[in-house]
Amino acid sequence: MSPDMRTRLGRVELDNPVLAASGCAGSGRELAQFFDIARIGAVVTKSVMLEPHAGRPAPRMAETPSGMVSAIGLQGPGVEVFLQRDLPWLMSRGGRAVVSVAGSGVAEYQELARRISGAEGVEMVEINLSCPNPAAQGRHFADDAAEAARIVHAVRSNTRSDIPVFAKLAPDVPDLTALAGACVEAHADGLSMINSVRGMAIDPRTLRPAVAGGMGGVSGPAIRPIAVGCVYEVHTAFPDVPIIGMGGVRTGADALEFLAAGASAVAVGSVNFSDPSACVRILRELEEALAERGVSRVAEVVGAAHRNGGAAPNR
Amino acid sequence: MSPDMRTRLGRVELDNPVLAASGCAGSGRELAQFFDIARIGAVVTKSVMLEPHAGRPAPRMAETPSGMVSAIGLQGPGVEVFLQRDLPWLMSRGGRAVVSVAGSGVAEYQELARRISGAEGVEMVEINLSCPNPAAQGRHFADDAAEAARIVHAVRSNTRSDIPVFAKLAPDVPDLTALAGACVEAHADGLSMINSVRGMAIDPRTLRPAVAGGMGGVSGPAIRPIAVGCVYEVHTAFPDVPIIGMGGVRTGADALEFLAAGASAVAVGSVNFSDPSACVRILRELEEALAERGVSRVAEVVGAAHRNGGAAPNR
Amino acid sequence: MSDFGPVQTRSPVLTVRRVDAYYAITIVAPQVAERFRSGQFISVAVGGDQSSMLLRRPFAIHDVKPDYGGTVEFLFSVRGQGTAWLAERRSRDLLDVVGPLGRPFPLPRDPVNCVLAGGGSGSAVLFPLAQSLRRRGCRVDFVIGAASADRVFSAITARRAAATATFTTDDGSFGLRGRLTDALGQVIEDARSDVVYACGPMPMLREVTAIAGVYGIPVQVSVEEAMACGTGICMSCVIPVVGEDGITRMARSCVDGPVFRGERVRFDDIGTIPFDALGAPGWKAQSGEGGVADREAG
Amino acid sequence: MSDFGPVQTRSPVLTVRRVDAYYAITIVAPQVAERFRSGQFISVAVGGDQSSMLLRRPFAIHDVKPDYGGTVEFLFSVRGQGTAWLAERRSRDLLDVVGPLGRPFPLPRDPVNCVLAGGGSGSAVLFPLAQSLRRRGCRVDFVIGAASADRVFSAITARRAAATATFTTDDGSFGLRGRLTDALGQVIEDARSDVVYACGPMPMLREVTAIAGVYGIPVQVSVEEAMACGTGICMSCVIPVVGEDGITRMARSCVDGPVFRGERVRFDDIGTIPFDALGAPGWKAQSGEGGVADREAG
Ligand SMILES: Cc1cc2nc3c(=O)[nH]c(=O)nc-3n(C[C@H](O)[C@H](O)[C@H](O)COP(=O)(O)OP(=O)(O)OC[C@H]3O[C@@H](n4cnc5c(N)ncnc54)[C@H](O)[C@@H]3O)c2cc1C
Ligand SMILES: Cc1cc2nc3c(=O)[nH]c(=O)nc-3n(C[C@H](O)[C@H](O)[C@H](O)COP(=O)(O)OP(=O)(O)OC[C@H]3O[C@@H](n4cnc5c(N)ncnc54)[C@H](O)[C@@H]3O)c2cc1C
Ligand SMILES: Cc1cc2nc3c(=O)[nH]c(=O)nc-3n(C[C@H](O)[C@H](O)[C@H](O)COP(=O)(O)O)c2cc1C
Ligand SMILES: Cc1cc2nc3c(=O)[nH]c(=O)nc-3n(C[C@H](O)[C@H](O)[C@H](O)COP(=O)(O)O)c2cc1C
Ligand code: FES
Ligand code: FES
Repeated sequence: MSPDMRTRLGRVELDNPVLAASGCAGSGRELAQFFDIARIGAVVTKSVMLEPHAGRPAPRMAETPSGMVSAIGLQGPGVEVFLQRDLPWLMSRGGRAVVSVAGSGVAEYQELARRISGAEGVEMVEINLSCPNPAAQGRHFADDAAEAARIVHAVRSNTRSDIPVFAKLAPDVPDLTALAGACVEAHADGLSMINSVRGMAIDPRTLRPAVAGGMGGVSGPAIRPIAVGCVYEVHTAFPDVPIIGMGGVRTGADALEFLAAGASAVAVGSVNFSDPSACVRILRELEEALAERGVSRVAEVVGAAHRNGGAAPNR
Repeated sequence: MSPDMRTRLGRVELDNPVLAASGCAGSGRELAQFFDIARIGAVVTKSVMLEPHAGRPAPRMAETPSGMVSAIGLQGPGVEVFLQRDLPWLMSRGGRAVVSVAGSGVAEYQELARRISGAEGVEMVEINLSCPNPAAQGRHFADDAAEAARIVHAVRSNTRSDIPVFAKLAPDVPDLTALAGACVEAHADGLSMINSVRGMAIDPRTLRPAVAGGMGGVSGPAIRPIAVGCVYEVHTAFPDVPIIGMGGVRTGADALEFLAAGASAVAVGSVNFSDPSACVRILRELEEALAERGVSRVAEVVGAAHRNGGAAPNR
Repeated sequence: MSDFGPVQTRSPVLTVRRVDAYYAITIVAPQVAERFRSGQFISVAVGGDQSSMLLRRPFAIHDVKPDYGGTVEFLFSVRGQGTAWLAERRSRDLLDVVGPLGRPFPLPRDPVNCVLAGGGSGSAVLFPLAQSLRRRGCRVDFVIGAASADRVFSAITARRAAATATFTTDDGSFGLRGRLTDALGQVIEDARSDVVYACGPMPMLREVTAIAGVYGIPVQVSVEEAMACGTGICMSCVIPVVGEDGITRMARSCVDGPVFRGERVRFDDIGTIPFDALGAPGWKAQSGEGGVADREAG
Repeated sequence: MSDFGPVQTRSPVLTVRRVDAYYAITIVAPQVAERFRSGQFISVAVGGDQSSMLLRRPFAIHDVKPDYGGTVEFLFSVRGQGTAWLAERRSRDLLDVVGPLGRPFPLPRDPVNCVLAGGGSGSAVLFPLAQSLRRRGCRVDFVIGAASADRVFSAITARRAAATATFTTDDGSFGLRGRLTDALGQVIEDARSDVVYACGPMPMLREVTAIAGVYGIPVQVSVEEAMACGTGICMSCVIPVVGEDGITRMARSCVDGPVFRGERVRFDDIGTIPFDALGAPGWKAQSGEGGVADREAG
């Protein structure tokens, strides 16, 4: 019997726990060439800003071992086009949208929340806190738990109450658990983690940074153990807060790792670049893995690594 | 013509910039089965403690994409055996020793420095700051810049002045540049970076953490972009402080990346596990890469990525 | 999902051939072959199931044939680890392929004179184009440039497929010594070319575009930007391109291209965000209309 | 570097054979073959040059032969991605191999009666041991256990190499139904065994050690711990072992083992740091002598 894959993220229940991660699914249209977008739990949209945004200069990415470094700089059409074009398209295909928002200050996040909350077809809002804070020399909002909390509060209080608001955290912050706690206190309904990890590649031919601007974000399977560790630690501290886990999910077994660490859903990021049908494949592999171990509801394995006490025995 | 590979780390000059990283070279004897240990720049010893240490329970490691998670827990024989057995052996083979020290408080580091500073054959001391601080619920000394500075100061002032003292930093600290600054102000002669990155693997068969104790350190090529980024940022802030760069060095091209980012030497860690002759291979590849680009002295490429301004052009 | 869009297949390798400095791999991929239009490319996963190389490698489709239900050939030179791995494939190995990707070359309605300019492996994409053009009754002239003789691409096929074929090499080891762009003007004059199609490195495309400008004829360029996804979802492959409305956008080479009208590409601003690009820092002040943004690139 | 220590080689694959549930790969590796003593293992890099699998995979050496200057055979079942990759190798492929690694089985000086107990693929290591023992005039008896008939290891060779060969399978599909340890006591009695050699999973080794204890005969066990390096540098493969001085140390399976005297292994404490182990938390108080620590494991 195939297991019950439904998963609960705050007030919302998704058909299954496999999502496409923000910035790694385009507008949904591109991936829809490879599979039926309605089959996955949800599509997290590229982070939307108020205005059109041209992003960072190229080169924007470089391959690294089992991963990549990228710096896209939130290129996007702005919220108006998003609401007129991308969101209705997703709805028309039966896709469920988690709308990721990015801003340059509390006011922008607040305004975005208002605009998005009024639109039809928004299942959830995800707050991208890894945006440069112009008031703090470009450090990310996530670097300052108090600032992050202000943004979460602003978005939460300007979003319809039936739409869960998740805060998306980066791993390289002064104190991840404290940041998570601040977001939860500011009434985030859940947490998404992790965003990419700061890093840099240098082109061995030119000896110059391979990505314009130098630093970028490392993503892909390489960061998976870092991501799983973050989810595990935050779930330990806040066992009742739902988590969308991500960072290098490539297979059903990887998804299972995140669920066991405490995530209620997973998001597939960079692996969509290398395998455009990854989301449905991972969903199938996860279903099979659960069926094999006789699990009837995916919810049963959420947090399993915390319950089974200690490490696996040596083989 | 083969390039001049000598590199300067504070008061010490090494024949070449390829070192074996702490904890990844055994006592030197094991690697000496595969190559002449005198051919590499230096061997950084497994971190030495005052007393014998049994380390952490097994399982102690798990493979992850392009890397591994490990938690060894500083198993070792203690400083006495080290000074009687391991250090003399290294000297007898013409190896140059960077002695890594680990302690559970300022007093232990201080005592270690005294004992080691008096021994013959110590080229440099490296302070492993990623040790649990019993006074701070097991958080690492590196998590607290003030505490780290106290340790650096204690070691520096108890070490012979002709022996450079390097502080080894972890990437996942509240503020890496601030930590580096605190160490430099406490008179560290240089910095080693990075130690492994906190992370976890979960065994998809048992759904339990794959390493006893749950969290471990991620190492190997997977973390290289994170490490290169750290070196680049710290070199930007402290261009005159010599750095030993490490984190996933696997090839001569990788070594070159670290040098370009600002390291004066590199250390090879986990890759020694998969390729026991890696250090000499990497040295050869680096020499060839430098010769190919007509570089006559390795020192010329140190920090090159900062000088060439901006990113590589799009191909 | 769609009959026109790209597909992902596990395709058996039919042959791997060495051609001078290049390798030619032919795979059996009926769905790709059937959808293909000239100018499109495929992306190939490299290194096997447990590869540390996360990203696919893009290659122009050099030829499609009806054999075995449909085969696709691509050519490449070994550049790094991914192409080194590809060069070691043998027949019957499976390749994970996505394609056909990208906007194809627009074809002229009338039987006009076309000059096709290819630099290095960039020539690959021009051969199926030449076929399509000839099927429409167009005259085709080739100008092919390379570093040296062994990098000149399919000289014989080029001669066969075209009215004239001109070759240049940097070292003079084959054809004229010099760059492709040194010869292009003369060919345009002699052949009375009406349109230029070009593929190759960015600096070459810029020069080709300038030359076409001198002769007042349109030029279609196919760019080879580094691509993480090839499917339009990552936004890593952008270059500044002027839209029909005169507004510059950061366009994705993989889906908005790789074929662009040469005059539209802001070659001098590649690697920057031009100050007047849609959404550039400070851009906000300039805009006003709501509809404009609707047509942006991604 | 040394004539006795391990070497690292790029060895061509001679043959890949399928044997029931196992694969057998023979490589040409003269330097490994020449140094080999029974009980030792090799470690093999998996996944090719750009593999995401950082670590080597350890395998017992099952056979060495003088052909082609020296060949080495190892057997394995597909367990995960590394062994899956190995199973796809073909002859002439190159494998990056390090070996021989580990402490070999100590051999008796006199021609005594030896019982060799192997569980699953753990039997592999016992075949060259049987040869060495017989060369010294020892009597050899085999007890081989497995989950099912297709996992019973080289039954014919075992019969040929030994005075008796007893087989057990969990499902009774071959030999006796039950576990190897159910049969071992009887064999020891019948063969009047003087010593036990065993290799297999940890719980089996524990039981074999207990049985040998009942009969008052020594037992050598070969353990299969997860190993990151196999060369003694990483300290990931430790188990608690009692030294000659009565002190427990965390010993490295790869260089202090994989062969240990069964009675010395603290099977019940595997996965822990026993409170009385050298350097365990709180250990300091107990020690005093300076020389003690000198013989610790690493
Ligand atoms: C649309 C398109 C069509 C192409 N067609 C061909 C072709 O027909 N024949 C051919 O030989 N080459 C072609 N290329 C270039 C080819 O994709 C690269 O040579 C190849 O990706 C190099 O991979 P590597 O692993 O060997 O090199 P590495 O340098 O190790 O690759 C590292 C990364 O850089 C990227 N990269 C490296 N060089 C290039 C490049 N020149 N262009 C784009 N990305 C690059 C790789 O894709 C990879 O992500 C094309 C590129 C594009 C974008
Ligand atoms: C000294 C020694 C001798 C061995 N001899 C044999 C042999 O002759 N035949 C044989 O079939 N197997 C043998 N094994 C076990 C063999 O090494 C594993 O089956 C193999 O490493 C699995 O690799 P994988 O990538 O397929 O599995 P995965 O589970 O994907 O491997 C992941 C990681 O776990 C490790 N690992 C997984 N299973 C084991 C295991 N059972 N023991 C140790 N490490 C493991 C791998 O080495 C790798 O680091 C031996 C192990 C040791 C330590
Ligand atoms: C090219 C690229 C673009 C991204 N854009 C966004 C974004 O707009 N908003 C966001 O919250 N995260 C963004 N991310 C982060 C991913 O959503 C994800 O958190 C991260 O990449 C880790 O997952 P992965 O390893 O599976 O890619 C982006 C990542 C990549 C690689
Ligand atoms: C098994 C293992 C043991 C280590 N032991 C130590 C140690 O004792 N002291 C120390 O400073 N670093 C230790 N390290 C960290 C390495 O020296 C190095 O900083 C880190 O692994 C990153 O380099 P790599 O990616 O090349 O392995 C250890 C790493 C590993 C994997
Ligand atoms: S390569 Fe990803 S959008 Fe073009
Ligand atoms: S496997 Fe590294 S010490 Fe044994």
